[in-house]
Amino acid sequence: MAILVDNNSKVIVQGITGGAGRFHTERMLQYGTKIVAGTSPGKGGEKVFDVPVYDTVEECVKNHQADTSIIFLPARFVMEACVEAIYAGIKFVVVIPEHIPIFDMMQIRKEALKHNALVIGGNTAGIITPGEVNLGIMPDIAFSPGRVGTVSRSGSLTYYVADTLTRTGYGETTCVGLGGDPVLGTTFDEILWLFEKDEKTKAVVLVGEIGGVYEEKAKDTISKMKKPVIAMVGGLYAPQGKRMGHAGAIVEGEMGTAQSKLKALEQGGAHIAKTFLDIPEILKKLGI
Amino acid sequence: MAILVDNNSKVIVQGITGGAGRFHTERMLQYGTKIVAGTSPGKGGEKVFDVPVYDTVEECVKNHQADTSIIFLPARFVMEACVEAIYAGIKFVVVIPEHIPIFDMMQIRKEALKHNALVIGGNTAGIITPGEVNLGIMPDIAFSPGRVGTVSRSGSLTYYVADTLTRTGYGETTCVGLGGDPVLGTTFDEILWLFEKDEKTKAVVLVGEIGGVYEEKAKDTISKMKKPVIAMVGGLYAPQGKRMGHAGAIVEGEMGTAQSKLKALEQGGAHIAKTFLDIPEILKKLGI
Amino acid sequence: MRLYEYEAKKLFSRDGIPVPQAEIVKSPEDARNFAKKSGKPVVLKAQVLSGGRGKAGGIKFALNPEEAKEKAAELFSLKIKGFPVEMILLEEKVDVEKELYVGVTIDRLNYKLVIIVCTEGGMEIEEVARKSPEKVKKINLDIDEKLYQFQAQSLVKWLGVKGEQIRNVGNIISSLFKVFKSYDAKLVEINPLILTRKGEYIACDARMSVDDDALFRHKELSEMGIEKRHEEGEMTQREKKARGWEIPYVDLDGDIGMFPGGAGFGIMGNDFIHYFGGKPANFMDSGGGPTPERLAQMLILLDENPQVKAIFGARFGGISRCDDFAKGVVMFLKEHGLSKPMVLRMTGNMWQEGVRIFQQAEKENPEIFRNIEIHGIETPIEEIAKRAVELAKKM
Amino acid sequence: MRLYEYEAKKLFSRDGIPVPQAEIVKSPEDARNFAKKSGKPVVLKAQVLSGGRGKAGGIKFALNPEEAKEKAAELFSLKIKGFPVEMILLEEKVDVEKELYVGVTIDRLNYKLVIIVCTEGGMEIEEVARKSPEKVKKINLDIDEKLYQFQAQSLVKWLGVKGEQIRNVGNIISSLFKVFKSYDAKLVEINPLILTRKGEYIACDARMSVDDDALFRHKELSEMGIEKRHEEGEMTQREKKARGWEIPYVDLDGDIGMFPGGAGFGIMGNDFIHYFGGKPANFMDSGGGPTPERLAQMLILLDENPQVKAIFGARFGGISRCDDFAKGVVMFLKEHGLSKPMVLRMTGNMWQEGVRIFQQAEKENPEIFRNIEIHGIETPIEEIAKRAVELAKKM
Repeated sequence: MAILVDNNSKVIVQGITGGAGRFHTERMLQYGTKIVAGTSPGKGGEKVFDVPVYDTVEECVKNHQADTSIIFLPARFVMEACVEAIYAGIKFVVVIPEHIPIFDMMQIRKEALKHNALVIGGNTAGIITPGEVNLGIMPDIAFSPGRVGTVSRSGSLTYYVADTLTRTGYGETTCVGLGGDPVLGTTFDEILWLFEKDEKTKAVVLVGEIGGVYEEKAKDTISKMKKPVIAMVGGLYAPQGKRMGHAGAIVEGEMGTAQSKLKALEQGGAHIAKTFLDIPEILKKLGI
Repeated sequence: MAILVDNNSKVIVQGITGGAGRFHTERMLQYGTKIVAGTSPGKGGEKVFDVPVYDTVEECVKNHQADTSIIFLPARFVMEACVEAIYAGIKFVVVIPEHIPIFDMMQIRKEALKHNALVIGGNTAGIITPGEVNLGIMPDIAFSPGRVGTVSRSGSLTYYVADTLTRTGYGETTCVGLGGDPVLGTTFDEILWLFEKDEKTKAVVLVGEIGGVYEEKAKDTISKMKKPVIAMVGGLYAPQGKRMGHAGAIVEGEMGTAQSKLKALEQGGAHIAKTFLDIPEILKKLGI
Repeated sequence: MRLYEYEAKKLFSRDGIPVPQAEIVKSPEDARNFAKKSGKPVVLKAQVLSGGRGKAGGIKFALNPEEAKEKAAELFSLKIKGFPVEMILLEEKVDVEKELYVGVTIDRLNYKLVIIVCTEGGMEIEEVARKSPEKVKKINLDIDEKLYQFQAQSLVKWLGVKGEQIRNVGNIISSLFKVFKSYDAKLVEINPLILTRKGEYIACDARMSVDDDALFRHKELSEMGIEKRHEEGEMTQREKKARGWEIPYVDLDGDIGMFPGGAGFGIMGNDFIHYFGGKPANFMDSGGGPTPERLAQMLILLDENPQVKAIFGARFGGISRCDDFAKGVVMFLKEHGLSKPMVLRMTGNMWQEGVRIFQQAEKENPEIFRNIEIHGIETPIEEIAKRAVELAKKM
Repeated sequence: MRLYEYEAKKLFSRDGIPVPQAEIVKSPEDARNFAKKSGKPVVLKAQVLSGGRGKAGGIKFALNPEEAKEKAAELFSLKIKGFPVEMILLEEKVDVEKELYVGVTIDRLNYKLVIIVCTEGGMEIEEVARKSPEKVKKINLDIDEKLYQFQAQSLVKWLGVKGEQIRNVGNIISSLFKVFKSYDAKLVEINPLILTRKGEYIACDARMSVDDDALFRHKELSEMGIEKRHEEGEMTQREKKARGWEIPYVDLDGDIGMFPGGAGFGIMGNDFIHYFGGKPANFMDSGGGPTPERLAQMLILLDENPQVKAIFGARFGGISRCDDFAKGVVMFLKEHGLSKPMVLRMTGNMWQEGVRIFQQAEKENPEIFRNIEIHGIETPIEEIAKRAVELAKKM
């Protein structure tokens, strides 16, 4: 068991003929990810590592029953690509590129909700269900199949958490990178809730960091969960970041500081880890 | 019983301080229509025939539990006024002005559907439930309480039908003017269905005319109705009107001619009247 | 309200749709100059608002400047559906590899905007759509919905466009949709959208209608000289006179003058006259709430028409009041008299006042009411129509 | 990315928002001329991108041209958060009857656009909102939702604006929302929106931030000279050098040089150093997939910093590959050598290749690896951080 992706996922790569698309397609295939097709408008008919290339997502879905997509395209093309996937019936999209315009991300979010799809990113390292599917740019070495789910905004922090869980024998069910952009396709809540419902996941590690508001938003979800959540937040010693003017302060209040995030997560009932090494300690105490 | 409006309707007049608004407010009040308030931005606090004026519809709803609105404003202000009413919770809006831009009507239709409201017009003579409420510009003299519902795109044809029903003793439950503009807030279907569900209405007279597509659309509804529908269509001898280019012809096909309308209505099961005087004859034959 | 082809192309081109090299000319000499400057074969297209331009001989080709001048002169002497040709659009001739169709319009039935493409362009697209619906594909959008590029491109791919051109033609569709939305259009069409032998796509004809009722918010159109305009063919003297008074009026070939109230009844009344064996001499609409002056003008049009043998009048006072109606009729009678019999029915808002005005006027000038029968709500309108047919036959 | 006040006002004004008579001046003499031409008392506002301009003395008033010149000279000699004042916005002084606040921003939590008004303008609006939330009202809209005029007007009415001005101020809000949407803004604010003694409303200050990531689709901004720009205060020499190399870098006051991989870990690593009793000398981010050249530059910045006593390096190869990482480090070591001890952890994508590159280089030049400890996945990153703190303390 896993969340969002497993070895039944039929994956397409949008932008498969580009440099990054090609490079990571090979890596993901090597991991065992079932990449059934790729898209590149105008290049339909070509092949990349034996994966057939189409002009449109619609054709990938029609010919290969694709249900999952990963996007390797310049930021300015991501909104179109993502909505194309959603309209074609893809239910899960991973947006690797960073610097997606905020309005575009909001449009994506709206279409995703409307069509009951889920988009992670932009600026995510992707998602991995160890031993089954690696969808993104995460290094295989950090991960091993196991019983803890992880969710983080940062790719590098995802690696360090998995590295720790792997080294201490817990392993991971699925590791989800939400992405580092200011407005994200999916927030902690939705992923936490999927982990809550996933049989194999015994606990969830949430890694947050200074800036943004999504950690604070997770508070209520955590308080409703039965499974333990271990939370770690980076940036306690970082100088205060910039705010989005007065209006931003009115809308977001005191949210965004590491303190505010830690406080919210703790109030929600999360167990706080200061370092990665605290995580297995806490898991042990929880009897997991 | 009646449809859409009766003597419990709490009506507001949007544009009550204008010439037409003022004139018809007086007429409607004289008929017994419960006009609880009016709007005119910037003139809140004034009174028109003892009816209190507000700046916004919101205030009318808050202070007078208004549920119905009639609009007497220049065409260019209608979309805003109509959506304002819908957002404020008004469930039935009568749009008297003509020449509402088509895009505006489509926006109104969308908001109305979304908020479960009904808008008739633009370019309608209004709606009347004889003996209870006259909402619009229809002449009282044509109408009397009774047992036949009428729905028409044309004001003058509504009068002649009612005149005939009144003279022959049938009288009317409610007479609805859909309006003469090319794109309307409400089509025949919705009104027919309301009549079908209205206890007091024993039969419905539908009057159509050359141009547009709404008569053809009514076919399926008529075929599903248990109550008899008597249909009359004007324009059999009118020279063929203009079409909206090739694309219009693709979308609307052969619709729009009096022949096409009569055919569709007859196929739906309507009884066809050639003149107004045919209507009471048909009613008599139907045993109504 | 339809735009001239050259106006539509200007708007299309502003939003990035490729159109042929072109110029509007108003004289044969200018046509020659354009052809000379261009150095290529040219197309001459009469700029008229009515349809059927091709069939009327409104499009010509010329291989050289002299021929261009000649053909232009021919066009300038042409009338298309009664309109003289005053402007010609000269364009460089395009080598045609393939012709497609792209259009955007409104689906009133479903309250949607519709983008339509067809694999066969350059012809009567509605015929193609009827006979071979599989050659047509549509996308429906809500009024405030976006057209995504991928949606446009999926239409383009369906059309069979290949490779790099998918994006370009997708952009043409997106631009066309943008034009449609920007100007409150009812219709925009590129027919044909040409694939040239060089492999480029170019809009060879352009059709565009905008919503008259939304013109108030498009100053940019009036700045281009696009104002409310008339699309009808050559008008009769009477129709021109009516237009001068802003009265919607059309001459027909019967003998009963129609003096109706209300657009809806105007249409139905015409049917009634036919039902009862008569033929109307005209269509007319008073507009909502006409003034006495306008009503008098309407009667002048009928009285002066030698075809008219009798007049059928009807007024059901709604937004138009019966008192104003009576005032208008009396004003006309006093100033002009009426040379033909007229039967009227008047009821509705302010009918008592209307009756009073007629009675007063008749008391003062009984002679001007000699030929006139006035009825009220007690007489069915059908009886009035029959009476009018009768009166006309008697004459 | 923040715009200068005068740029924001230009955009606001284009969309119909009233702003004071104004001019940008670059010399005291020009300030005098503006005041002379205007003949009225003027306000002088330093144009800087950082906040706290008022507190820093960046706003001055002048009653006459000579005073304007004087005050301008004062402003031009000022530095605000390290930035010299190079432009002054001169405006005619407005007589204030009342100050309001109007703003539009993004609610990331709920994925909404938010229009905010407040009955008290001209001050720190977030303070007002915190202490007196009843003075603030908001409307939330979806990204592709319309702002209806009646919605804007209902906010205006709520603000207490009366009569004819309801429509005008409603239009100001609609225009502000349009500006927000047109330029992919993250924030637009009018604070204060002034009601003048004459009864007119005018935008006296303007604040606007746009989404850097959407600049590519706003040629109209770059045509106004609005390009990606820096908002930070005065930079250290090293920060300037880093900026030249396009490396995000900030000097801190500790002694451990941070050579991290990944933005997330950059932040967390800083906390770790603190947890273990050390203090970082800097923040740094490599960006996604740095080249060996960039990695070498990052090390140059740390090596040349006399504050740095030891270097803490971490690379978890994801989109950044370990082989490139190793190449960059070796390139630096060969060309510059390293004057400080460094402890590194390297694992992730292509780690085997990375290890091989280090081994090969050490075999060829063992002396350059003298001060360097390289660990792999077997050592927890916390141990590396502790070791870095230890090394720094030893120095």
